[in-house]
Amino acid sequence: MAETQCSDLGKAEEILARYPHQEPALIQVLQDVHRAYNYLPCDVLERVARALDVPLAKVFSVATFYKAFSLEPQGDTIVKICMGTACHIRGAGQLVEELERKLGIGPGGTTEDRKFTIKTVNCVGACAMAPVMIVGEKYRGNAKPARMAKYLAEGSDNDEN
Amino acid sequence: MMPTLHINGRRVTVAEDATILDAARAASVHIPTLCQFDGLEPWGGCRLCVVDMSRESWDDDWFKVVTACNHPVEEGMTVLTDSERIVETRRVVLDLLLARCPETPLVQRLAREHGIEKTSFEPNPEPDDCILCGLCTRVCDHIGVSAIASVNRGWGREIAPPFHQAPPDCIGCLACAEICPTDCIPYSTSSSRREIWGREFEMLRDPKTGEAVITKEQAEHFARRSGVPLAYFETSDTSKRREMAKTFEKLQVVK
Amino acid sequence: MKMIFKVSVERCIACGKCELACAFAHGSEGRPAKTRINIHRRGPELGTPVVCFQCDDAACVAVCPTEALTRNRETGAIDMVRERCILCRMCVAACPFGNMLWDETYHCVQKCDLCEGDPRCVPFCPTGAIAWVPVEEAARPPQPLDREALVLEGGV
Amino acid sequence: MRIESRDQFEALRSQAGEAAASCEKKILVCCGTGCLASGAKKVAEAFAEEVARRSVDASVGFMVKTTGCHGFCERGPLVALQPSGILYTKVKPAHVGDIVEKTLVGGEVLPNLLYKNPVDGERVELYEEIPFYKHQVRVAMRNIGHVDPTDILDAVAVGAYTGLAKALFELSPEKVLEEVAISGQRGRGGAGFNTARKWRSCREAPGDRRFVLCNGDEGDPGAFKDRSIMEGDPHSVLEGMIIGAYAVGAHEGFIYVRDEYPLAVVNLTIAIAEARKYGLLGDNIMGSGFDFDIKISRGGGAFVCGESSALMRSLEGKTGEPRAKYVHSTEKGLFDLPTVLNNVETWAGIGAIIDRGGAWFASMGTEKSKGTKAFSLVGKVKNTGLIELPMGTTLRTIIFDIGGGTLGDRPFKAVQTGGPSGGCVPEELLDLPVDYEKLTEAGSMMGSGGMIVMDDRTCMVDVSRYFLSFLEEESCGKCTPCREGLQQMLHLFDALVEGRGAEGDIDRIERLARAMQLGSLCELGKSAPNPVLSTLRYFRSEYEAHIRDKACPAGICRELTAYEIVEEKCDGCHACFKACPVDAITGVVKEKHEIHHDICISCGACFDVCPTQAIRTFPKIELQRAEVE
Repeated sequence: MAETQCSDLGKAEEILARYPHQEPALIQVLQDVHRAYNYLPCDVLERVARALDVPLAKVFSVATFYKAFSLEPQGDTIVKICMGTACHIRGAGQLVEELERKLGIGPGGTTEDRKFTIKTVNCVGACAMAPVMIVGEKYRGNAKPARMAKYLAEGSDNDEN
Repeated sequence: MMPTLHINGRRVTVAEDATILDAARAASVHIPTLCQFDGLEPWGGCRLCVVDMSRESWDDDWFKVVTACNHPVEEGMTVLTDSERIVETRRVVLDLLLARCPETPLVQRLAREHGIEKTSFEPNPEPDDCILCGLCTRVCDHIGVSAIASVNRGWGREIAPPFHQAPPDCIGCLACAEICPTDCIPYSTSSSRREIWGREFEMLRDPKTGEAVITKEQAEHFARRSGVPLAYFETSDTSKRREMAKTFEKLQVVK
Repeated sequence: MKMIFKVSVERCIACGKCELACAFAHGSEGRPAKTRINIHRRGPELGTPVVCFQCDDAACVAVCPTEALTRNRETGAIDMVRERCILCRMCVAACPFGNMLWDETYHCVQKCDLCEGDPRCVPFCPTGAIAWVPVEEAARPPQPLDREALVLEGGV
Repeated sequence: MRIESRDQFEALRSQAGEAAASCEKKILVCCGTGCLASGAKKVAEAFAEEVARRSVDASVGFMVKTTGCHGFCERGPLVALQPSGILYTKVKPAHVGDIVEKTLVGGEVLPNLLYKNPVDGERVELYEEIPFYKHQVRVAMRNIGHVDPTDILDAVAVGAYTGLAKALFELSPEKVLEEVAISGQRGRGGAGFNTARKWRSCREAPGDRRFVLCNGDEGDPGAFKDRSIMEGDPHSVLEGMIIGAYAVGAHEGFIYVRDEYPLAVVNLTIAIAEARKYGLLGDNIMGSGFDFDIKISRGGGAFVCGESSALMRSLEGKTGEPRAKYVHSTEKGLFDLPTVLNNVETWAGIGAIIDRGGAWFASMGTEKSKGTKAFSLVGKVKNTGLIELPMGTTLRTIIFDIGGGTLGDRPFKAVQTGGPSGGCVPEELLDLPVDYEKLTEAGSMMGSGGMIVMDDRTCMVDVSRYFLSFLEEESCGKCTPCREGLQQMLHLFDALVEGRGAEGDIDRIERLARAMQLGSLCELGKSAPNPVLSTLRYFRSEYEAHIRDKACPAGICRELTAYEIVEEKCDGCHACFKACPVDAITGVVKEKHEIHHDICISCGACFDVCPTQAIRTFPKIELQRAEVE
């Protein structure tokens, strides 16, 4: 059995109450769970599997197949670097490297203090402002490695570029 | 109506719901397969059974590459299993599999049969015996258990129980290990206990002889599924034969 | 014409010829362990031959998850399609009479297939304890033994 | 208010039209993802405050609307004024007071906020005169930028659901099919399958229950037209789907939206709720007796889910693995029932086709590719953004007339279309009229309309490697050629970009590419080699240079490239010094700077910032040779 965890299942119950208890709802439920818990805790997945009557192995399979899901707790702020083609040819790779230097973690990693998680994501469709990074909810267009410290410090707060 | 088609020039008539693979077998034309199993739905994952196919209504020289395992037959169809591009595609697929599983006897043998002794690609630094044919997960789904499934995607894909821990839904039936064409799912079994996927099972033992062929979980699952009384599973086949023999003898006495 | 096994228990002398015949009919090694007909030995020269009934409503067929067990319309036997068998051994456990056999050496399930409608064990039985007869004859009392015919047929 | 008849709908429409006309002056603030990122929200709030403040004296009637993407994302935040048609670019909250005071009240144009044509430096006042917009013909994107996507009445006022009313009350389902057939519209998701033929096949499939799906899983990197349509005019998508459902006889629909498009999900959710409220969706639509409802399903983040069978599996709550089936999804699709799946742009065009007639749509475009097509023009081009043009427009028009040419007027090298399934079209084919067939002939693909412009500072081997690594991460791993093939292809390309390429590698790449094309299960694997094969076709010498000379002609591949400062050109501005992430550059202001090769990681940051083009690349191997000597 999965190692014992004691997540607050209340949030999961609320989410489950919003959906029909059938397999097609699985991905939608997992997305809401991910948003509520900031990752997919094992015990919540077990609860979801039971509620939707989907084998646990299938739930785990879905949870590991889609990029939107993480089975590890995420940092408070998620820094996403767009890896779209336009961003690639306009230097997204340099943004990733600068982040690695600044935070000491690579894509997919979370800082020890759980403040930041770096994720590389597929094209976010903001190609006109390539390269793009998203700090929390804040989109940073024409992002420059030299401004990385500022981006990280301001998080989602500042609306100006 | 039973469709008639040509495979490598051989004429063959098969049942309407047959696949190209069925037809090829009927025509004694060998098509290699890895992920195909008669008792399961075709999956089309290994791509070893690719063939060239042309429909009656198409231009003579127009062929499409399809997988034989799941493509339905059609009246007037022409199938080639040995065209140059098919042979080459199959060779590359085997070459790729050999790179993934350089030490796996089955893959080595198939590759050798297609003239490949050594992979031309970069061999897997961590040789693996799993060819990701999906037979184990499909058989597990088929019997209604789904204790294991594919995990991750792409190159990182693997077959595993949930959270890589002893699978709670597993019934220890060993079907996954038995069906595995490269025997890469380890297990151990005796009349007292069985172990697979890191989970231990107690066997359903005959109270008299101590013999056992299935686990308790397996008996319960199949009794539920098939409607066969659970009591049927509780005695071993030798005990049951003995009981039957005794019944026969009694019949004799009555007479 | 529907044929069935007719077993006359009182005639069985537990000689084991049927088992050997079966083993030879299903593989050249003739391992007695590989036989699909079994004699339950209850004393010197006393036995009861036990073989698959090819049940109408068979438990083995009911539990098989891959439809690997199917009725052969010609012989009436429940045939095992090896290509479909996933070796889950449920049929072995389910058969109420113990006639589905797990073959550890060959790692497969064995069962009586009625030798394509002509069971090879029958002609080898020296006492006529097992016979292969039309279903309507089965109810009649056993015929006296025709020893010569037996010797000729079985080639003993 | 629920619409229960066509008359009621017409009444609603004229009422909405009057309401829209009653307000003389409108301020349209673009709130697409691009402009929001540049701070459009604060601009919109500032306008709202300003207008509220002024409406106290009630002498002027202004209305502030937040709209979907105008397409000209690079110049955002964009503010369009109606009815004057003035477009202000890069508007900051600080400009708001001036815009209201001087332009709206005083009628004075603020030149600083106008678009400056990068070609001639002229300021352009009006929206439709900006070259970026001048060439466009918008069908699928007809209302984007003009309507508030969260206000259904705003959409109805400009004609939303008119096509639906016509279909439901004037046309039989068969007639709708015929009209779509006349339009000749083909799927805008990339493969270009005839829409009407797809619908007919579904309509004729046996069974009572069928589905209509919208593919909003726009995964091609560099494409964002579907995002803009869903965000900016969700009602056009809903209208198209309802008409499609009516034509094929479906009562249930799903819109599958990428998880990366949160705003699209929000706006679609609002649109669906509003449409239901007005009786334009749900049971007995407009009182016609036709029932149809739509649910939104958010994808989990997997490119392969853009593939139809994988998308359907994902909708079923499963992993997005394509199914190997030789039965069309129009017969056995979602839950094995007849299903029509079309792309967002395809659906968005349907309402207009029914409203204005198939012949109108067919009058645009080329012989085999009718109508207009949306593209996202991005990469190393001056004007980046979203455009919609008649099929058959040449690449030259798109890149140079609309896009204004390459950034910094560097030499144009190629344009990548069709995303990871497409290819690179070189300079010699710039006069190629863009349609499905022509792009395929050129070794590329229409795909979902991404056009990524590349200049001489783009290495084609690197670009191919980029797509391979993208696909390698996105392959579902079900079939051998795609899973193992991409992995091995990536190994080969890693060797090329790192200077470990060997003679015969190109043959190896081509052999593997061919097997993947023929042997893979789904379109992702089958088309995965396209970027490789198209660059090999047009830029083979670049591959050869990587292998034989261990050099990257574009000066991009790091292991092969070194940087140095050309003394005569350096004016000592110190920009490179600041940009260098590893302190490999030394020098004081107004003096010549120097790059230290032992520290330099060849990232090119200095190259990009140097205002005098004083930084030059050369093959790293020359450094090693010099050392040996």
